[in-house]
Amino acid sequence: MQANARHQKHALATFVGLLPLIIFLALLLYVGLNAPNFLTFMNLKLVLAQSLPVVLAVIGLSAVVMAGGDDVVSGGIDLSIPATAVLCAGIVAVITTAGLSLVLAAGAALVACMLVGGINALLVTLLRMTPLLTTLAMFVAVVGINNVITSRRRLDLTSDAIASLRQDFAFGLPLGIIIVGILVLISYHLLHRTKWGLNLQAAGGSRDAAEISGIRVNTLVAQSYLLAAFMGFVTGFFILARGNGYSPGTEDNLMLEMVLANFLGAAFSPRRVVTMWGAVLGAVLVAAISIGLKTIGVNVFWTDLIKGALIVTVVALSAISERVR
Amino acid sequence: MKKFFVATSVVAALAGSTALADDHLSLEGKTIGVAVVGTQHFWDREAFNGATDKVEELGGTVVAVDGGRDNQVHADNHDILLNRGVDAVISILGDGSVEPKFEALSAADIPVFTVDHPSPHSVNNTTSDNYYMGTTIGRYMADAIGGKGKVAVFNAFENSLRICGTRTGLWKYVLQDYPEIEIIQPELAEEFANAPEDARRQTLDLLSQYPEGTIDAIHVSCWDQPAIGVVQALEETGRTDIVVTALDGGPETLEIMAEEDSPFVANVAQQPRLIGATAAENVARFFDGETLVPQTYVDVVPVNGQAEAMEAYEALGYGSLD
Amino acid sequence: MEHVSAKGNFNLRGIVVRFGFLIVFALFFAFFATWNPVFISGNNLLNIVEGSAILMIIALGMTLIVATGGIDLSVGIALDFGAAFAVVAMKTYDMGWGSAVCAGLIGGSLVGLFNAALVVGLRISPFLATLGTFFIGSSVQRIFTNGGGPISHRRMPDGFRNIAQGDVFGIPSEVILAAVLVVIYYLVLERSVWGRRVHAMGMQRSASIVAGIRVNRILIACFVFASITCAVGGLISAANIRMFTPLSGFSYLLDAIAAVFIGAALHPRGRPNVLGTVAGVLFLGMVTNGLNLMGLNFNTKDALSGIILVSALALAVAQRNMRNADGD
Amino acid sequence: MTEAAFRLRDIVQVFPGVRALDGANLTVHPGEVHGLVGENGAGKSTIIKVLAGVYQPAEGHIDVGGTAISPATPEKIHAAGVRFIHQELHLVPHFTVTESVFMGQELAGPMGLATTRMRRAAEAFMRDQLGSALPGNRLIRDLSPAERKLVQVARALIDGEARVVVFDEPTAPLASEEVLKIMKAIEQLKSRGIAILYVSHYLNEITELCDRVTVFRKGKDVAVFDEITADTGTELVSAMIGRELDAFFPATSRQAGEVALRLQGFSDGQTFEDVTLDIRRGEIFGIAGLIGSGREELVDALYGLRRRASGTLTLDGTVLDTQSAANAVANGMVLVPRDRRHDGLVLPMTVEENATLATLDESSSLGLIDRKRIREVTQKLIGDLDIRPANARAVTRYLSGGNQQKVVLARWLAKSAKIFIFDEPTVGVDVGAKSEIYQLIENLASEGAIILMSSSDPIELVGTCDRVAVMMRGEVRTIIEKDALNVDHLVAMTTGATDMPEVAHAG
Repeated sequence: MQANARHQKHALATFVGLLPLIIFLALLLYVGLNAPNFLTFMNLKLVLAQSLPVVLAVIGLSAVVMAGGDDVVSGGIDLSIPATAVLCAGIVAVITTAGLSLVLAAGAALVACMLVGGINALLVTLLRMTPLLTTLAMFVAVVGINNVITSRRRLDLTSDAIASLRQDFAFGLPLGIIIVGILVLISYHLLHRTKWGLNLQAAGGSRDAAEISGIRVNTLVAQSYLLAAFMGFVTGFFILARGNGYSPGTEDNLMLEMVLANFLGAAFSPRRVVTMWGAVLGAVLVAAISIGLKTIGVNVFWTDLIKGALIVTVVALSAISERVR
Repeated sequence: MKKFFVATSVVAALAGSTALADDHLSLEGKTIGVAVVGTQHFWDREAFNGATDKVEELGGTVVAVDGGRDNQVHADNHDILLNRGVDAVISILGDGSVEPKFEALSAADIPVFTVDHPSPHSVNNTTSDNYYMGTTIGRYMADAIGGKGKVAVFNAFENSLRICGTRTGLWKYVLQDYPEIEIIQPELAEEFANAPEDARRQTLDLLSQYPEGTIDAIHVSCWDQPAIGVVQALEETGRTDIVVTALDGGPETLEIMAEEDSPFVANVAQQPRLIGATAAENVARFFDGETLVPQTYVDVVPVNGQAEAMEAYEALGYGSLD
Repeated sequence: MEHVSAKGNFNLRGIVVRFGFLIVFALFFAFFATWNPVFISGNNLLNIVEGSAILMIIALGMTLIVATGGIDLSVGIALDFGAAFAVVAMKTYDMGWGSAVCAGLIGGSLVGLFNAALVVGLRISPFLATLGTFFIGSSVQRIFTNGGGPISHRRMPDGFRNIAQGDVFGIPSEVILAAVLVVIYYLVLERSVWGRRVHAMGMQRSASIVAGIRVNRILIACFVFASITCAVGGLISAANIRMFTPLSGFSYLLDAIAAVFIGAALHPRGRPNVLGTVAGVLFLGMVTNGLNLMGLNFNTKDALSGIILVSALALAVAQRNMRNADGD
Repeated sequence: MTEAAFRLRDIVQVFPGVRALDGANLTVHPGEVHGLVGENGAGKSTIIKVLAGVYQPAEGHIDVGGTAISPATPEKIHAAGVRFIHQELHLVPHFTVTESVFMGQELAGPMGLATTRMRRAAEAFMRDQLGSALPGNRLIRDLSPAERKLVQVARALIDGEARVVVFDEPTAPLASEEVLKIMKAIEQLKSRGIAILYVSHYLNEITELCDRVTVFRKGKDVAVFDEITADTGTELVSAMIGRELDAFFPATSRQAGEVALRLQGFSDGQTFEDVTLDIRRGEIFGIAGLIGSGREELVDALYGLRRRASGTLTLDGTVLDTQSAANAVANGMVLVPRDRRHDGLVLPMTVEENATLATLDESSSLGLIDRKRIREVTQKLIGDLDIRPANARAVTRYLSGGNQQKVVLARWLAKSAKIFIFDEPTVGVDVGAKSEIYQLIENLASEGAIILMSSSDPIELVGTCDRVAVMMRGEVRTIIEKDALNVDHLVAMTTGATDMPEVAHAG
């Protein structure tokens, strides 16, 4: 009898737990029925295309959060990913604009980005600095350095290879979406289906438990920052492709969207923890909703309000389902 | 004074002509996408409101998207308009990011009308005469400091925004005629967020470095929100040896210029609302079968000194100052 | 544990451990002063302090929230609301400056109440709750100002202008306001019964509950108190430039967080604390001003200030680690 | 016996200023359960860490299975088949049973993790080796403490390589019937020839479970008992504290007064129902009950930590508001919680800050803390309770369990409360401090306080209480009066069995 009651409670918790997703989907459905051309393949493509930079960034971010724990203030977080991304975009744009080869540009950007990741990793693991603070400061520093490199210029894209990320490639999908799709699958496998990924999650879930189990927590945490920096590097190319070149000032928005997607993703996951797939889903759904709102012609001044209300609702429901459990 | 009458009559004439044009122009049954890069800035917002109001006035439906001051988001928004299926797009500001989007829109036979953003893919670009603005403010400033002295300039967007490049470049071009005017290096940075307060702090730091008599003018080269902070810093420190010049002529800055003994001596006011409205009318003209010139210039109103500021404030419909 | 650290004689490590951050502070100070003697002019030092006043106030509010174990991403919104309510009260409703100040403070407190409702009522984590408040608050400002236009009020009453522009014996009123708030915050957070409870709650909530502390009440009070403090910053900002600029508060957020955490790193036990925050704010203010006076290109300046921020933080934390290792 | 499973000889471990181990020996044979007892600070945890390879001792020899290991690193020790079950339930709350069992030793297949294989193996191990049928996909946070402990055990043993298993206080967070599960699991391991080192403060468990016992005192092994019977308990205690144990529990001539505190119809609608109790002034009133009996929940509800559905609480006839912990404290009721590190102390705070947390108002003027007065109050409390180190500014995180508990007590003594609730007051507390804490409780009762003691330790209840209410399945089954109070009877009543096998007595 007691088991039965426990079971019922469990079912209720599961239902409340699904509410965030249900609300999102209901909102999408509403938008879909009211916005012309919303429920079309073209629009799906559009949603995916527009969410690419956030999806990439959030893969890195979710890895860091999984390795460091999801307490925002004391756990793992990497706010410097957007800065790394624009750093890559800036370096590649400057070098290719100067007429040098894309390979050289990519190489230089990769070195720079991994250097950022390496510094993050060092400060967090060796000096035991709070990740929030470390990466926030790194964000400021890297954006500053990037502004020196680019002189805050708008730089038009000169590389066809990067532009081809936008072009349709196969199945009517652009190359970029396909590449990111593959990257998502690989990272899903890496983060959720390998020993390394499970150990990463263990490190963030309980540092003590992980250490006792012989898991090298510091190494994993450091690796997560390097992974994040690498994802920032990849994001850089997609920023270039998306904007047809380098435009100064894209980092702030990317940071907000990335953090939003990441923690919304936690509300979607049944265990209520940050997961890579949840974060990616969060990124895509947020893109879908904001495109939907724009398509039905919601007053532009209201969109942030709707977004804010959505976060609050979803996160509150997630908290409530935790309590029901 | 005389020049100002010319300017106001231009405004009046333009207003008159649009009134006339309204008779046969219509966007009935048309859905017009309006994409704006951001709405925090007076100019952007006025142009946006001018365009949307005019589209609705002409019977059209507006689908509006806002880039939140992020050029990439702004560019992406054009995709949404494309997918939504609008009949025409008015795109306000933006940088090179939007070009491929314009191309895609054109390929889908959706005409693009730009505001303050010249593009090979747009049917028409409605804009202020930025060349005229740059040269005029250069002359006014040079006059105000007697053709010689040191000038500090707020300039962060020269490289990133075409219109800012035009305005700043021509201001510098004019100053070449005044060999005794020296531009203080390094140049200062404008910021979009919290612009007046940020400029105020930077000016205070600048003033402690350049004591009385060693600096003659501060110019804000692309717009005028930072100038509010500059004037504030001058008032706080009691410095009366410095004049301020800027561009755009929004109501707040005109109000400051209109004050007694204001250090803010020259500006060139634009008519962003009229620019937006004109762009919308151009859309209607296009559907009416008219052939449009690539660039429609909407007149600017040079404002030199306190008296002209007061008149401009009223003429541009911002109310009255007494 | 005296037997550990008592090596007796002069050693570098010991000096770094005790004075590391102060030494860096002093080195920077000397460097800026050498580069440009204007830096140490009384006028310029006053500039630094005055220029840091608003950040100081925001950072105080942030210190309080961080002490409760949370973080507040909506400090900027509270600042904006403070400025907006005050300016609108004077401009649209023709209120006197005293009433306008009250209106501003009430405006700011709305933000805190909303945060408190989310954090205490709905039990959302402070980070996400205040992120939500940030989005909603931004949107509200844009709706209210029809897109984000500033509300200018050039002819505001002198009384209100004096909040920022007045002075007492030559000390600008905004500096005095900030100093008064520093003293109040110090007494409240570091010396009062209430502050001790805030710290306890921030460090271990469940133990604080068992100890009979009314944590929800304290949390609500903290959010409201912090947002009212930020609204004071808004009043100063509005009085300074005689207008309300929507969304202007956001620019203080990152610096405020940095200042609080520099301050926490300076504390022997890593607690967020008022004096540490003051040191952090002054350090940031000094660096900004010093770099401005060095005559660098603005892009270089931004990059350098970022690098200095990272290094300073790393140093402060390293200092704390070494101190802890020594079992102080 | 053949070759020893492991042997530590003449180990010396020096920390700055302290010789934590001073020539200590410890030998454990295959197939035996070997007890290790000693007061806190006797060197038990240090020698375990030496065995684990965490500390490198200054002198001494370590050999495992007859092979000398030098230097001993955690990797080598692990490779030699030594496993540790740590006291804390170090598990990731949102991991599944399978993930936790295989944490750090995941099985990989050609396509990443061998999820199914791991799940089957984990479930089989839990069922066959530990006697607990847990679904592999259940989340850790949904398990009971004993189930979590078993998961921890499974993690240590799943690779089948274990030769030696060290259990460090495995039953500390568990209720007594849950303890049986762990003991059963240990018996199974022993039958497979695995050597087990069992470290515990619970002497009844030691005497019941262990074949041999080593006693540590002051960094040395002072005695090894080769024959263990239920009566060995007293000798163990004497060896531990180095003197005869004449009065482990305080003697008393105290007479309870009138009924003062009355619980009527308490129920939370879920875990306990219609609890009615009358408690006298100057009485130590015990509450016994297994996990799930509603005992812990009753305590929480009484103190306002848990919502109650119905019930009234009256003190001397007037209603006492304890709907929130803050109200309870304000009305003179205080709680010494079972989870001291989590609920009792603000660990990063100092002794002074913790001890005065509830009485700040009394040492302040105009809301500001009077630091001098606070210091005086703290120094007095430190002296009265003999808190060590006697440093008001010591951070409580680094104190021993007993001293931590004394700090919690100090806070409430300073508050001069009328009603004290002790929930598992001596969990994780060493024998010496235990006795002191009992004496403190006794003193409070003599001074006329009302005392409720909720405990899963029957010996403790019998040793200290005047009356004990036994809870079972959410109800008070019986109240045992002083003259009928003995361990056998209490255990029988608590577990609901009248034919309970005899449980060892300690002291």
